[in-house]
Amino acid sequence: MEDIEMYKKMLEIRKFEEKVYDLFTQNLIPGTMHLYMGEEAVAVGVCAALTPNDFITSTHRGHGHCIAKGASLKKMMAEIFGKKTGYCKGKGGSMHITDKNIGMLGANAVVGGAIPIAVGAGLSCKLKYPERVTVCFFGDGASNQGTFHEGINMASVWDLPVIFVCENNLYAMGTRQSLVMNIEDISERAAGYGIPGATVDGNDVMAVYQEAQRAVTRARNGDGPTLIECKTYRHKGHSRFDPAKYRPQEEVAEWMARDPIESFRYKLLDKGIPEEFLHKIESTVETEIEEAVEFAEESPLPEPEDALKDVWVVE
Amino acid sequence: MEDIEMYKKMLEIRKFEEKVYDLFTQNLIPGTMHLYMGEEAVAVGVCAALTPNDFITSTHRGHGHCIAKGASLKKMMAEIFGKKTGYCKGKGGSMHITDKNIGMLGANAVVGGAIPIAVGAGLSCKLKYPERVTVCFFGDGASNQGTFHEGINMASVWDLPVIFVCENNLYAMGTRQSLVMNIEDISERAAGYGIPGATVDGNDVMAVYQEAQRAVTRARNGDGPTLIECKTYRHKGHSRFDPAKYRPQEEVAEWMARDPIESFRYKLLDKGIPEEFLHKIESTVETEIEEAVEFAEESPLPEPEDALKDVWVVE
Amino acid sequence: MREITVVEALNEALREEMRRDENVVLLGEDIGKYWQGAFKVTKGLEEEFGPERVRDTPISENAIAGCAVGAAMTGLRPVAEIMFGDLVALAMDQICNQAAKLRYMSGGQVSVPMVLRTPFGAGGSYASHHSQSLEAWFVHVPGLKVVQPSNAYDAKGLLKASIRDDNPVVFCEHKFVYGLKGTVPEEDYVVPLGKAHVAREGEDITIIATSLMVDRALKAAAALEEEGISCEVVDPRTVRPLDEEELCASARKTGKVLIVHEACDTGGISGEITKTLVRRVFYYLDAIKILAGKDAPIPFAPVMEKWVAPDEERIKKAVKEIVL
Amino acid sequence: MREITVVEALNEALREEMRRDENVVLLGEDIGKYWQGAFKVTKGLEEEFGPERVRDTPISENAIAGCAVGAAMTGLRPVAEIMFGDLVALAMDQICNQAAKLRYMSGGQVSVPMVLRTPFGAGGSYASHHSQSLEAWFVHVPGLKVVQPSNAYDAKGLLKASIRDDNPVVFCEHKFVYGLKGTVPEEDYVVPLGKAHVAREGEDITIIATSLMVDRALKAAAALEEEGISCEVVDPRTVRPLDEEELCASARKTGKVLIVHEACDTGGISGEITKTLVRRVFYYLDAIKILAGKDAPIPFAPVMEKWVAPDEERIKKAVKEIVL
Ligand SMILES: Cc1ncc(C[n+]2csc(CCOP(=O)(O)OP(=O)(O)O)c2C)c(N)n1
Ligand SMILES: Cc1ncc(C[n+]2csc(CCOP(=O)(O)OP(=O)(O)O)c2C)c(N)n1
Ligand SMILES: [Mg+2]
Ligand SMILES: [Mg+2]
Repeated sequence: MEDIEMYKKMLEIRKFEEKVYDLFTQNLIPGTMHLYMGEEAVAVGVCAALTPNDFITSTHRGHGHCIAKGASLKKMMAEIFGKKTGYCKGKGGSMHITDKNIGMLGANAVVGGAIPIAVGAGLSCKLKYPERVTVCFFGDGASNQGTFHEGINMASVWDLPVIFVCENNLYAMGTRQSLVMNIEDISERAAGYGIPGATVDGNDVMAVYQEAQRAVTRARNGDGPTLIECKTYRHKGHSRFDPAKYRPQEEVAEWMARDPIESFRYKLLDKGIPEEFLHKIESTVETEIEEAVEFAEESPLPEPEDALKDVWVVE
Repeated sequence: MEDIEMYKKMLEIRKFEEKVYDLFTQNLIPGTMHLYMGEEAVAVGVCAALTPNDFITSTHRGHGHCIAKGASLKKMMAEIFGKKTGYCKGKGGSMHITDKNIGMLGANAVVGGAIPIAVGAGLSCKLKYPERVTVCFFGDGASNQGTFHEGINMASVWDLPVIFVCENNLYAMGTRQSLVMNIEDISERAAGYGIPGATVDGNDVMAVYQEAQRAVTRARNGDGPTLIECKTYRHKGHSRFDPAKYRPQEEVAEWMARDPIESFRYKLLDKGIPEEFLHKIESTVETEIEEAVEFAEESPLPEPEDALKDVWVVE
Repeated sequence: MREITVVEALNEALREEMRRDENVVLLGEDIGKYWQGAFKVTKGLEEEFGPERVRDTPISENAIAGCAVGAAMTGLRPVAEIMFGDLVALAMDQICNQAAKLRYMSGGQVSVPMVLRTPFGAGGSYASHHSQSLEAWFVHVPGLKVVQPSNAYDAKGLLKASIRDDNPVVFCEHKFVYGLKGTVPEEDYVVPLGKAHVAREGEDITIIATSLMVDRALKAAAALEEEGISCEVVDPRTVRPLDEEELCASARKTGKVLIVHEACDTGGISGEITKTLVRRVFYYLDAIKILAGKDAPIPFAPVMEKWVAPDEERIKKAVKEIVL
Repeated sequence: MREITVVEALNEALREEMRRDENVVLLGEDIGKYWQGAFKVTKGLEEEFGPERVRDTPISENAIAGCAVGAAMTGLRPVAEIMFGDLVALAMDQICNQAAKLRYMSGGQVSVPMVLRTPFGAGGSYASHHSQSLEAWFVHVPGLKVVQPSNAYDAKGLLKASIRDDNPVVFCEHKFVYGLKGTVPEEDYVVPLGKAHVAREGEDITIIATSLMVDRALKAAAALEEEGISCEVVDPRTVRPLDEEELCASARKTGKVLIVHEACDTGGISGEITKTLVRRVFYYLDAIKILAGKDAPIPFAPVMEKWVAPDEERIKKAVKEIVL
């Protein structure tokens, strides 16, 4: 992926979520909402190292992963609105967006729940699609789940092409990392499974991209899984109206000053990309988001009885 | 504990199990049976560092832990026979022997199942009995369970006085360690939880004892948990009539030559303990075992309807 | 008497029991001072009792339950919270194989006085991983008690009884029962486990409803009264042990029964209740009807989500189908 | 026709499906060449298909199930083994929250064609952690199919049908059904999921029995025949979907029903079956009786263990209580 494309993807995530948040506070969107804002460099950096055929699994905070992997903003927005035209026909909502066609195996609202699923997708890669890899995104909180341990160990002993990407945003809801684990770098856990681990600045999209590329190359060469920890930070609260008062103001300020999109924008300008060009991208993105909202708003609601469809595969 | 006592305890385990195995092959004992023979130095070395008030949790292979912690051979034997006078009134059998009075919180037939339970007992120690510690025994196979990860992490962040003792006998049923994990020393996993880990010769009772003492001291001082891996080997198959053909003959021979009891006996003799003294211990143990069998044989069976008792605490 | 919400009632129960007995400790994800529990049930408790007794845990559901088991076996009386009921799926081994069976397997040597609290139920567009009602899983496990409060008075009294009970109790709170207000006395009281509550007396039909469905059944009953149909509404309160006497007495009295729960129909506790009635009062019954959640995971979109659970209208309709 | 055991029949089903479709892969603890499966169901399969398709796993039940889910979503057709049915408690999240719901939550985009095989049942003095029958947990989860074969012919045909089914299937094998012999054709066949089997025709009473209880019910029926009582024995074979038509037809014909399962009474599938009969044929029924496992964990000692499960004598007694 070109760096300009990465910039555009990060911006899509940011603008999409700003919009969604706005609609949400206006009560136009049901349920709850976990925003990815601030962590865009992780999803985009990692997915930049992937092909459309590669698989990813995601979390309750999945908008960024979807967009980075190439999901349609329209169908995402429609899903978040609970419309029939959404990715999941309104059945999944924000926490379950899935796009099988682009290898996005689903956001997943059980913390750590998708880790073994990613291992299984990795097994399919190994046995059926030797050119593909699977990326498994999960949080710092998820890394204390049994599934983390069982899943990574299994991928390790089977040399599966799975890249485990821990998005360490320092908190699980209101729980700071240091309250629930006695280590600083979650990548240290890789040694317990005999696989490489790396910690990277998760707000630096190029750093993430390079680390991901190394891991993807290993995986494609049959050398098994890698654990990459990306240190990052969420700009918003955990969900809905969480004001995130449990975070010290200086900490928030420090991380806000390291916005992954802004800093990458400076780099692009430094590199000589004309500002007008970036402006053009920015307004393209705005338009795409508006179109997505329009699509969602104009789309029909599901019928109540649709609730009974898609429970089983019916021959 | 005196070294002579350790010798006697190891011998009790060995002779108890030889007897049980004998009875089992004569079809006098129902169910299945996981023998601890060959691993005696682990249970005895660890329990030698404990007081009667300390807690332990155990596994499906629990005879050694029970005896080392001071359980009654009679009540154990009666339980294995399925008699009313057994520790569990015939409800538990070999895999669930419990003696609350000596802090033996139960053998447990879910592999890894007792790990979080030990963490809970450690929490009680911390809050109620600051002088006590909890030891959690489990196998190499169990260390791939989610409970291992979740439990040790929790004990670590709460600085609980729990000593995690991994009995690495190189196999989980027919599965060699290298087939299911990509590391050599399971103690390496300790680093992922920010706690000390150590690997020790599990066939050397004094080495185990010393390592356990260090860990127990740390725990009693409020310095939190330790993971101790004891490398050992089972003399028999996994269970029942398993001939254990999956193990290379040379490997078996090598380990049989390192019998923890025999080698400790040599050490005692070297130290100047008179052989007659050891003979006396040996015959005392034989008598105790015979008495246990007699007790079990003469004990009554439970009534069928006893099956409905002890399900709930009834006021 | 003062009116408080179910959340407040539960909070009071925890607070008072913690004051009464220093062995009562709480553990769960984000239950401490930073978040106060996902639904604020543990509000202010870390502040009062400190971090040793109100313990924020890692996200490790099976270890949370298992730690409670081990603590309960050794002298504490832990109340563990699983943040959403759907996630009990991760803790089934510790709840059902360990907590429920350790007393039995040890021949009665140990007891496991723990409570596992968890919010069940749909209604907030939380979708399929945060909305189920899974009480039926626990009802099938000997050694457990299973509680489902439907109002503030019961919530407080039942939680206190559960904490004082020497058995492991799965305490199922409904997210949309949390906000219901009711009168709750200031003084200490318990609601004994295993006793149903006749929430409304009536003659024509017995509605056996659980959890949030009690509220809906009462509303339906009030509306039906105006149409001349007299409904008795019985709330089992504990679904294990089930108060067979009370349920059968009411069924026998009216001869007609409607069972209402939010959990999926197939395999839900309506089966067990039906079986109980058939066993004990079969020949007194004219009709039994079941109105339960649709046989689907809980969907996200409100228009579908609302449709899968029984509501007042459907309850009224079902009653009329039986009575008229 | 040749007679083979249920274990052999299951082994053949796996072997033939693996030959037929290279996407079929097996995973589980000790299923490979070193141990061949705790009950030898996977005997010789690693030898024939190699370690890539017959995978010994670490002891990680939730990851075994979850790996199967992910593999099934992406083109394989995994058959995962959980070594003992009690240990499904560790894998409930992946089976019930993931496998069962992923199709639904994705709006039908994905399917999860996996089979989770596991041996249930008491009888070997394996005690409370290795003896339960937990099919009722899965019956309550929309999105799953649940199968319980009772004989060799069905075992083979149902396992093949399960592997070819595009839905997640929980395949419950009984440890003491494993050794039962029956005639099994050499040629390929499937037994469709969702179709009950009238294992014996009769007039006076319908015995609905599952798994090992079918064998006991048939023996009881044969003995009762001599006493002049004619029993129809119906084996649902799949408890979800339940063949309501067949069950109701038989119940309607005889007017008397005895439901027999080994799982604990309270919360067991007898409730769901009772509910189905009450819903559909209430007015045709003279009597429904349930004979299920006692409400206790499974004890170790044979004298108690034998007593907790329904046996031939108890079935006969129950039939007589209804019929005479
Ligand atoms: C198994 C499980 N436990 C608890 C929850 C409730 N919950 C949702 S998100 C969350 C925090 C997750 O933290 P982390 O993994 O760090 O991801 P982040 O939200 O920071 O991206 C919790 C506890 C859940 N959904 N699943
Ligand atoms: C959770 C669980 N999975 C599988 C089993 C079946 N099983 C009993 S013992 C055992 C092997 C355990 O190996 P390890 O932990 O190394 O202990 P060891 O038997 O070597 O002492 C297995 C797989 C079980 N009892 N529990
Ligand atoms: Mg986080
Ligand atoms: Mg081992």
